Amino acid sequence: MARIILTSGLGNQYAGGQTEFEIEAANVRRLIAALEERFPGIGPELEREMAVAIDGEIYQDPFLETIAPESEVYFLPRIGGG
Amino acid sequence: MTSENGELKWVGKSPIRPDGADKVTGRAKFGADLMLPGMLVGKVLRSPHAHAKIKSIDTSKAEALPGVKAVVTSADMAEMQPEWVAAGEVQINFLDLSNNILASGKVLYDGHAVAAVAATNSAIANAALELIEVDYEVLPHVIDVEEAMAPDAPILHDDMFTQGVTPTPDKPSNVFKEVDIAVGDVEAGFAKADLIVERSFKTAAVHQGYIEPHAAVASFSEDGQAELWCCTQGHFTVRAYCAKLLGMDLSDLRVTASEIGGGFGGKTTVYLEPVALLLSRKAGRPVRAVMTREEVFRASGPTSGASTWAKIGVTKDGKIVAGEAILKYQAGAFASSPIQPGCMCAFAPYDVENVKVKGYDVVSNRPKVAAYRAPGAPISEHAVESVLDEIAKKLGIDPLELREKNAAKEGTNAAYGPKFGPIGFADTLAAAKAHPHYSAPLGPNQGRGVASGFWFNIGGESCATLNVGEDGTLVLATGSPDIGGSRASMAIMAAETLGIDVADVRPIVADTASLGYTFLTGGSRVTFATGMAVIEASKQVIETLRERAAKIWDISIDAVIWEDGFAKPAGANAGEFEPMSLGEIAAQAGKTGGPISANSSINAEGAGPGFGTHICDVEVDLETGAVTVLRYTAVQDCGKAIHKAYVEGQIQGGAAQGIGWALNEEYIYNDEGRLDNPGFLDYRIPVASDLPMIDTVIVEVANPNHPYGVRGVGEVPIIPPMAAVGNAIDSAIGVRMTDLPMSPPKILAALDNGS
Amino acid sequence: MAKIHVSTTVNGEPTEFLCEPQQTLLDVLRDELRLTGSKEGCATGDCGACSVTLYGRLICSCLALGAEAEGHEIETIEGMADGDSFHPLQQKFLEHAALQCGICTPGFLVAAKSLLERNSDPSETEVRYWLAGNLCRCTGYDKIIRAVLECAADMRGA
Amino acid sequence: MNALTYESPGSVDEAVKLLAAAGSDAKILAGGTDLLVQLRMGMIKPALIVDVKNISETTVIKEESGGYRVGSAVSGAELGEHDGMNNTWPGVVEALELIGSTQIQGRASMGGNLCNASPAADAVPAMIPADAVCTIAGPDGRREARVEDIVTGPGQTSLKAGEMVVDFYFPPRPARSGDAYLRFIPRTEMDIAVVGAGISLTLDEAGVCSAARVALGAVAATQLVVEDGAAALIGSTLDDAALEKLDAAARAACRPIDDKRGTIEYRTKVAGVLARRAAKIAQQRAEG
Repeated sequence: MARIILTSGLGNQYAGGQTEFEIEAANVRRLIAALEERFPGIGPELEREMAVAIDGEIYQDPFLETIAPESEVYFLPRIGGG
Repeated sequence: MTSENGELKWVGKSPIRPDGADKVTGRAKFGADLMLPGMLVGKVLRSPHAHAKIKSIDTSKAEALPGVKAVVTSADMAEMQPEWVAAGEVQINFLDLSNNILASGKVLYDGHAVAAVAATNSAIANAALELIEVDYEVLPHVIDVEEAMAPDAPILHDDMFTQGVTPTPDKPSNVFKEVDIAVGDVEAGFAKADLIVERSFKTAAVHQGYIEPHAAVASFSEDGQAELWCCTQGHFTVRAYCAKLLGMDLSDLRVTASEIGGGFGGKTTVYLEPVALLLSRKAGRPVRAVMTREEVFRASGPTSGASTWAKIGVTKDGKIVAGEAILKYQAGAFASSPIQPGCMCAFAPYDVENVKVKGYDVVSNRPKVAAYRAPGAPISEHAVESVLDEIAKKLGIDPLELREKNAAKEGTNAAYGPKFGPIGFADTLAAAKAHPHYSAPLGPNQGRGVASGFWFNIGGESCATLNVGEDGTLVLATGSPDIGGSRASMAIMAAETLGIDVADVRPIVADTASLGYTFLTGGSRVTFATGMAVIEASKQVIETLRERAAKIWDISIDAVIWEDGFAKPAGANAGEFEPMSLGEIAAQAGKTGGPISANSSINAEGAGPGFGTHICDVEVDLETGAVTVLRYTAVQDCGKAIHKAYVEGQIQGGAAQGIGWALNEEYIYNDEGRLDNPGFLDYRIPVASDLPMIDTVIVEVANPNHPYGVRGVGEVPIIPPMAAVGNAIDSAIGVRMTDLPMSPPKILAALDNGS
Repeated sequence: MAKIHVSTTVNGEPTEFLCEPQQTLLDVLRDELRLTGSKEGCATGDCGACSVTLYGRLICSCLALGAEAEGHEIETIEGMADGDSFHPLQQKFLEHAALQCGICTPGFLVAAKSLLERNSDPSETEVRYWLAGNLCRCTGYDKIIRAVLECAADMRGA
Repeated sequence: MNALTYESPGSVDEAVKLLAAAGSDAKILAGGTDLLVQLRMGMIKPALIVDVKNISETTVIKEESGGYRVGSAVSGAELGEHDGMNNTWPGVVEALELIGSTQIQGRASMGGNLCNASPAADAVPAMIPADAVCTIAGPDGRREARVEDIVTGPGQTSLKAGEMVVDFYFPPRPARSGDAYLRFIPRTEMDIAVVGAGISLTLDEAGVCSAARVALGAVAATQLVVEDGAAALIGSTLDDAALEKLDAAARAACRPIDDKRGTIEYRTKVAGVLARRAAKIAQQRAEG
């Protein structure tokens, strides 16, 4: 089971304040689907606004990135720059 | 990829830029330099009010003026729905974007565009603007971020209900959203602290200050296809936004990026581009629209001004046990400021177990903010770096040592969550400490300050096409507008990869019809991401060259290696044939399968975070409050400098902008909510005589995700200066300045108050 | 609006143009003579991107009227290179990477040339003050100042 | 659209005729560094622009009775290259040279600086202590006036319709005299004065100040002549006590406004500081 960490804002809004979960998902697409199932409404927001960091590596347009069973996955706001 | 002995031939050198000759002779064509036959002059009517209802707009008199060919208002734009798209950290809502291009219903800031005209010359266009009658009902306005958050503040948007709070409020507010970042337990952390320092700060809204005003030339044809030339950091972004706002297909709009006279984030969105298109469509003639400097200041994005507060707890040996911050950022008249990265970056350089950051994204009657170098980060890191300086003083610890004790390293969980990979923060601290500047003596009323900075850097989508000419020279096309010499870096990476002379690679910026989608030039991504596309295309060309050589020699491709710009027979065939140069193979391309070219389309992930540490010496005139920056040194981990001189230049330029932010730059509004200093006379960016030489030290801790180790460069150097200058002033006069800019009147007042 | 007929010399070439009374020299250079190397950064004399010399004096062409050029000589960035060879300052700017975006570069070059014609051995401070009316937002001025100082040294040695 | 006319007369008489005929619709173009900005911003909409740079009287510097007569349209750059004026009235030269960039220096003139009548004009508070007198030509002939009597308020002068300033006369500098001008700006260049202070003084053989004139800029609607400041210096060797009195007198004279360039408090305080510092420089120059 991968360790999933949401921002506290998302946790408050969708997950009753909880921000950490153990979820099994092979890739980011499936992970978002699993989260949407648990917390309806969170999926589109994750897709629209969030990057993910899988084991420290940030992906700005995550979709098919694989998630290992022991991975640590953070959802983060997307970053741009000047 | 490298030559036999592993040495790099071009990477890290500073060859003369391929576009240089045109830039030093005046030949280079910037946004306002293009002229087309029959071209009209486009000009924009702007609101004189900070906040007003538009009761009516009557354009009939303007339309009747001889020489006027088109007048447009928001009614000419496609109808938009509130649709959010990710656009870096400052999100774009198409409805807001549309309303910012040409106001609909209300004007929300001084300078807000209301209507536009196209006429045969600029005098007629100006006269036409004066004939447009707009009936305004002036509304109360609010400029300051804290005042905008007050319960009785004038509300800009009746449909804005603060996001990020549960339950969603039922009363509209100027707070677009609240953001929270929390790691560990700050209360428990502070309980363990031997020393806690907290302080509030204010930073001014500052403009990117590029010297070239926005400019666009649009030409619509009768069949609905259009061409657009403009100075932009991202012509694919311009295409996307304009097509949406005009209801066009992407393929019907061809956007060419002209040379661009600076951007720094400010040219990542659209202002004039859709207006020029609308006018051209209506007039049936090409239209050129160019902003005046006043318009640039009044109506194009500055970055947020903010109110910030930081609180840090440390043990007596200097270990940070908790960090907390509250950040209130101006978004301008429409939602979305860089509050998210502001929150994420605040404590990012440090290994802190307990962090809590609260952010507010607040609208007020100011122009909508746009990205500016490391958006959001300089503001929040200024607060933290200033408080750290106070802590160092109170503990009697050297400020660089305090940072070393707490510096994030590979494997540290960043204050915004995930673990860092290989990073070079500690290396920048060590290099700063070892620099002769850090131990040089100081005179009376002089002081020295240090500060550090962090930025994520990004990758993203990029394309590159490499076409090999039959004479062996190459044209390298990318979709990344070149603001600071990136064509030189692209040519270097292609030449290095191919093992050929950099002068044989001619890099160009291709238009949107000639290359695949490429995300904009920003976020310090081009040398990293577009560079990866270039390297990828170069490798593909090498594969083709090996294949062609194999055909010519009639041996297997596996028996051909590519080395130092030559195909060489290898293995069993080694020495059997004379090595063939790229040119020799290219000359026979027609016979061996046709032209040699490659196209690479990637989404580059794995950008390497950047860190910098700056040292600043100042002298303060105790009688006038004037601050002179005596000496400045900027140390930065760049991963790998591809074009060394332009890397240094990026660092020097960023530092200079940060010094301007620290000392003199600010948006000044009068009581009516009008911008009082919309020009370079009173919006005071540093001039040559204000600055010393800016010494740079490039640290290279390779980013393992890039073939040459590149991290981004351009964002980080604007982050440390505000705190470095403030810390130096405190060191000189024993006064902590909390209100930016630290202009002479404020310093003199602070000296007099002894605060 | 009667146009004014002006006879002048631009970069050594006798040149005539028609302009409106309120048209600035910058507008004339760019729009009438199509010499777009001089840039408009502010139109108020605060940025120096439109620097040219008129009767041998360094000026902002946005703060002169086209009509004032009558009978005088104008030098612009387009006249700086000598045929197919760069002026030493142009060469030095390229070698020193003394430009990033390049919008301010023509103004800096014209201004620096004017300085070196008057003072062949300027100090760093003199260069910085002479060029204080030329704004650059990209470079922090460091490489520009170095390029000018080194060019002056080379030209003295030559 | 207004029909603007540009004229470039070759003599003062011609210029005066043109100005008189056009009345308040005419503007004089010397360096143009203020005029063209105002024109561009739409702050003024004149019908006639009279360029006075093709008139020899307004564009030359000549020695006269030991002093210098400087044409009203002489640029800062030209004045700065004039050895005689540099040696005699260095404070005046440095004041004009402080206006704007090198590019502005190529054009900006004392006549323009005076007649634009900005409270923050740099040249004016240096010309006043130098006892400069200007020649004014108008429909009724020529007259002379002291520089300090020209500016009557922001953007307003005592010049009558059709009048123009032809030149300025700077008298010979008395023995053991010196002048200086200092201003404060937030940057090192390219700003409008937040405060300006001009001082001219004469020392006797013992080094005691025997005469002094003190003027301030940017601290009131017009440039101020600070009589008390001069009195504080006269009879002293510019010791600390005298300088403190000068500082106090300068502060007391200030009637500034709060604006984007400075606060009342700041301007007042710095006026005293600059007066003191300018006095010291003038003293050094007087001592030779």
